[in-house]
Amino acid sequence: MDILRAILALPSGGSTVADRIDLLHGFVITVTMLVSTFVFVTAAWFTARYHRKQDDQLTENVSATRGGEAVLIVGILSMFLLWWVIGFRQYVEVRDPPEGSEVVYVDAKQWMWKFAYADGRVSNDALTVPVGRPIKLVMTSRDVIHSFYVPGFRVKQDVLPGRYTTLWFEVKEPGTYPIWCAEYCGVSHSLMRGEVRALGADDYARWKRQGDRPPPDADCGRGPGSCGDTSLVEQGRLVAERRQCVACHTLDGQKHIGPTWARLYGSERVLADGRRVIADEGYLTRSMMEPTADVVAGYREVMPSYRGTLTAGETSALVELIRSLRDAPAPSGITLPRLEVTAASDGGTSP
Amino acid sequence: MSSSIPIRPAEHFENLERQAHAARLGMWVFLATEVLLFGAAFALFATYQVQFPHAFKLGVEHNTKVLGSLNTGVLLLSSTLVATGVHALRAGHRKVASWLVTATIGLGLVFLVIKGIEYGKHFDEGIYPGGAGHWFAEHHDRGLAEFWTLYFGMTALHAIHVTIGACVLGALLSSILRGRLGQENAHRLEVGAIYWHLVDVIWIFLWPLFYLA
Amino acid sequence: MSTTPLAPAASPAPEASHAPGASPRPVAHPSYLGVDTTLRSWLLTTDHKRIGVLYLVTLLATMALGGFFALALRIEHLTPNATIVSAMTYNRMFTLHGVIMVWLFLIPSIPSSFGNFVLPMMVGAKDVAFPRLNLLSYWIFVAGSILVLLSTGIGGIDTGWTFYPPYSSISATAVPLALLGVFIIGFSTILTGLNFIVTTHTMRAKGVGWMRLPLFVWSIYATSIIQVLATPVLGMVLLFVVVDNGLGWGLFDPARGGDPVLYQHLFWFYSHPAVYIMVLPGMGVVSEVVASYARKNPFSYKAIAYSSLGIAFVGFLTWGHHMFVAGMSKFDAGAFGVLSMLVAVFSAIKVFNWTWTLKRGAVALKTPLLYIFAFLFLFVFGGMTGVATASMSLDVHWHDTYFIVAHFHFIMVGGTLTAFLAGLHYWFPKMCGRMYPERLGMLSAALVFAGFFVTFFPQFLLGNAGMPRRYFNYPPQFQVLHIVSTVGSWVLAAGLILTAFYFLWSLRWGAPAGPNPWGSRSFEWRTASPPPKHNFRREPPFEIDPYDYTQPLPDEVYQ
Amino acid sequence: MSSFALPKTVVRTGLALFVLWAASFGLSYVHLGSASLLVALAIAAVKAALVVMFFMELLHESLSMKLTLAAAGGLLAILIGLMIADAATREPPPLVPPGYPAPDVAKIPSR
Repeated sequence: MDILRAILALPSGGSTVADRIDLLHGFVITVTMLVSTFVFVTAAWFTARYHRKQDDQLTENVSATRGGEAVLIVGILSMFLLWWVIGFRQYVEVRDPPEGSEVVYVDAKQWMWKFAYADGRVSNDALTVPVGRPIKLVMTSRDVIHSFYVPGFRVKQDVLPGRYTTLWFEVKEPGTYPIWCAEYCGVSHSLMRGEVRALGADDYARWKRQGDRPPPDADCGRGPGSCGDTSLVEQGRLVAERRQCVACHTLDGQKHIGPTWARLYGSERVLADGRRVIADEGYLTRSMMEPTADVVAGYREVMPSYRGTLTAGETSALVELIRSLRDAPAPSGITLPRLEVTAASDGGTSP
Repeated sequence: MSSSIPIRPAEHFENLERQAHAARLGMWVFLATEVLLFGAAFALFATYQVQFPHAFKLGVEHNTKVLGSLNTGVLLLSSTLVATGVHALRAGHRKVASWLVTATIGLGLVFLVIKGIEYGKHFDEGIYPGGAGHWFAEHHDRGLAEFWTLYFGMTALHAIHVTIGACVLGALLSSILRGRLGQENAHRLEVGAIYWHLVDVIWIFLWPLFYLA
Repeated sequence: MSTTPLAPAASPAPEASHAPGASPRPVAHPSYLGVDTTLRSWLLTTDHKRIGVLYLVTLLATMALGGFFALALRIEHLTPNATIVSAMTYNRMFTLHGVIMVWLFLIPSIPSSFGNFVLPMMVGAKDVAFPRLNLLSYWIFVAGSILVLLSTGIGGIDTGWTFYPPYSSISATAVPLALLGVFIIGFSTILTGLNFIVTTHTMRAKGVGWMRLPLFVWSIYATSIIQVLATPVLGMVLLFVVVDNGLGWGLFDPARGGDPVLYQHLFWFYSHPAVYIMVLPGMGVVSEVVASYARKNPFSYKAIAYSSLGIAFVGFLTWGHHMFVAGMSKFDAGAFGVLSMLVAVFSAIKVFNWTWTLKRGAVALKTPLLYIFAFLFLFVFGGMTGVATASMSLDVHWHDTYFIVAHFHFIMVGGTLTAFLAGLHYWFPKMCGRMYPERLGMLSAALVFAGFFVTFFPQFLLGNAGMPRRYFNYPPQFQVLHIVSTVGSWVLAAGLILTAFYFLWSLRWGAPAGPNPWGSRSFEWRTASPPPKHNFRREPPFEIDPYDYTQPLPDEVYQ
Repeated sequence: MSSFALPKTVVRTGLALFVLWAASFGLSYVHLGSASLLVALAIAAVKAALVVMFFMELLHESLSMKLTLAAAGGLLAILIGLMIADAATREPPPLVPPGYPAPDVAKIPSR
């Protein structure tokens, strides 16, 4: 199985359905390679064997036999139908959530994933699930069509506005698995990413108690400077990427979904309702926790609340980052967003 | 009766008969595309009707049944007249044919006028395509906007077809009057009439969907 | 856009009779190129051959433009983040690449150029049934293309070539203009298809029965059926998106009860058969080229002819396999899955028939046949991966990833483009009366094949690894495969540029071809090259079958 | 020049069309429930068939034209059939606890 996956460049199979789907994958692709090579080699062989010897050479008529044609048709059709039978059974299995699945509600919007758990907790872009239990996602979209895709699980489902669609999976091994949006949804489509954090029983129980605290080494090894000596600003950058702040806010002064962070700190902000405020620490923190309270004029109320999502440390790191940008150079004209993103982890890396 | 110019097949055709066959087949193939063009809208209508039966019933009941039905009658009559006109031209009665075609065009205009009156009525009531207008402030059923959008879209497209059909018949009428179109090449009027009939057939289906059921 | 490149096509007026094989009599009738050489006579021509040439020149220009966008996209992916353009520009570029390649090049590619040029000759007619409609269709195509290109100037369009609402309903880019352009091009497609259907039915010369039509005619006929019946559905649904975006009618707006999935149904009802609009004519070219260079009758004429019709009809029943994860019901998904399996059988029949046609033939390996070998390998691979995606659970993983991108490029580029190039080499002597340089042809065919394979094979692996399509930023672990793919695209471009150069060279300096350089039996070769205005100078002898290689063709047919 | 005799087929077809027109109009006042749409469509189909057969004279045309119309009609039936089948066989919407946002999206802002 691992060899097959290595040859086909498939990510390791994190869900219970992955192994069977990959077996069908291997079967189908092997036949495909064999048939196309066979056709090519046969054509080359005929060309060499029956090479034209003189310019005005004539040939006899040769025609197919009816029996031969029938065998060909029946043979090919039964092969294809076999694939369909296996594929359809697996498809139904992937579409039908088992009874008693744990339900998580998914709300997609440009360009983030929002998860609401049965116990009332919410999180953005990180879906925490236990290993070994079927999870059913009930999904809808706020704006356009998105598609919830976890390559490591071999599952995908479009997320439609105005409707619920469902998807389910059961994770086999603890680890993090990237979530990608697979349906084109606008300018930052390729940044609409998240991850599934599959936890073992103990870790999951601890998460249930303590919430979405980043693991102690979460900031380490992701950029220049290691855990100990990473400055608060540097940490802020990492948090801004991990929490997908940069999907809407730029660091270099360009206008995007949300206001830029460059030269934001200390400036006077004109709000949608006409009030004016100074962007100090309090304002910045409030905007993270209650984004709709002080919407800046010219922007839409699209930012979700990060209350309960950002830890106190993360919040202060973000504020420190924004403060460090107060003297950033002026933006060079109006260009569209250029967001630098570092590695999202590969499918199914074990912790 | 005006004198006729001798009518010959086009350069690349062997004879007139073959050219007439080609023209009719061409028109039928074109009608097939028209069927699919409207068919796409019918498919949308059918699927939304299955999804929102209640809203669609409400929309139909609100529509003006009498005007729609009158319009159906107008089109049926026009179809009968133009079919008679084709027979007349084939039998060599240019004058009769020209009068019948004129009447057909007239009925087409009557249809457009009645349709215009209906549109005016809807706009007065505050019904606009896309669920805009004050009528939708009082009627909230999910699917109503879709009903009226499809109504305006499909009937407007049909009205455009009526207009095109009337123009085609107008051109043919002028050919008859100038003596370019007669018994020998009556297939040209036939082809134009077939188009007019198709416009009629489409309305035959629009009528029950938007006014009756 | 369309007028300037005409000069090279119009300039040579080669004398067919100088060819060594033909009888050395002076030319009594000028060729279709020589009858009238003013620009006006070209732009307002009703001669199907000239219209074919007009299309060919226009389509080569649009292909170059689409190819330019493709190269830019590949260069952008050299690094995981911004390389040469911004995300917004990238989104506009991949949309335009798709729109241009699909509607401005692939859909009309073979039918409108080669179909127009050779189909009337293949049925023994002087022209198509409605020559003026044919000219109108060309100008409608030009008008639609100009609209689409204008939309680039005023903000482009960033929805992807599939225009899915609700995104296309709210996108602030020039959606209405571009969609109207596509809508207008649709009319051109319909009129061309209509013309070919009626021509095939009513213009066949005496002795050319249905079962004696060259197989290219069958494939174009089947294509025309799809064009005529599928295109109006696209037109309707695009109109609704235009009013959605432009006037806010909101037919697919979920807030008003609209259902975006219905758009996808109607869109794919056209766009899946459209795949066969693109590839069926290519199959027709393969049938002609294989028979001509193997100098043998097709292994089973009827199987190839009827499978074209089979593809045309069953192709209409499979649109839902683009929507397995779109929120369609399981019942519909299963039905579309099994119906998709049927259509592949027809293609398989064709592939085996072409291969076995070579058996016991007298095969001469020329450039067109080389392209056909590329076609066979790439099309089979692309087609089989298509069947694989109809194996439904696999599609759940592959949908909207680079696997799909690779799959349809194997069909569209590996299939249609190689067949188009094969046809271009095969019919170039017929169109211009001159030969292309054979060795350069072979070299560029090898370059195109290698370049294509290196470009798109890595994309299968990218898709397996989960890389979604239409991604501007991508995770760095994919970079190696992306770089390989980009390098491949340069090789492919080099092959195509080389081809362009030697064709331009051959227009003036190519060796005179003679009426039938390949010794083909097909009807379009039974006249001078280039042909006279009315195709055949006398009633051509159609009593010898177009695939009968058991007897020599009498010399009189060329007079 | 003899006087023009009305073609009998056309007149009869026209009369039949008007009879069916009146019948359809009358039936719309009878409450047939969900069957009323089907009845109305069936009558419409008969009327359309009459127009196609006798006015458009498809009855006397060659096979190619009959096949053309049949192909168009057949494909349309398949399109409508499979689209309705999708809408009718989708899973019912899942039960969602109160408090969780309903799937009604905000009205898409016009530009």
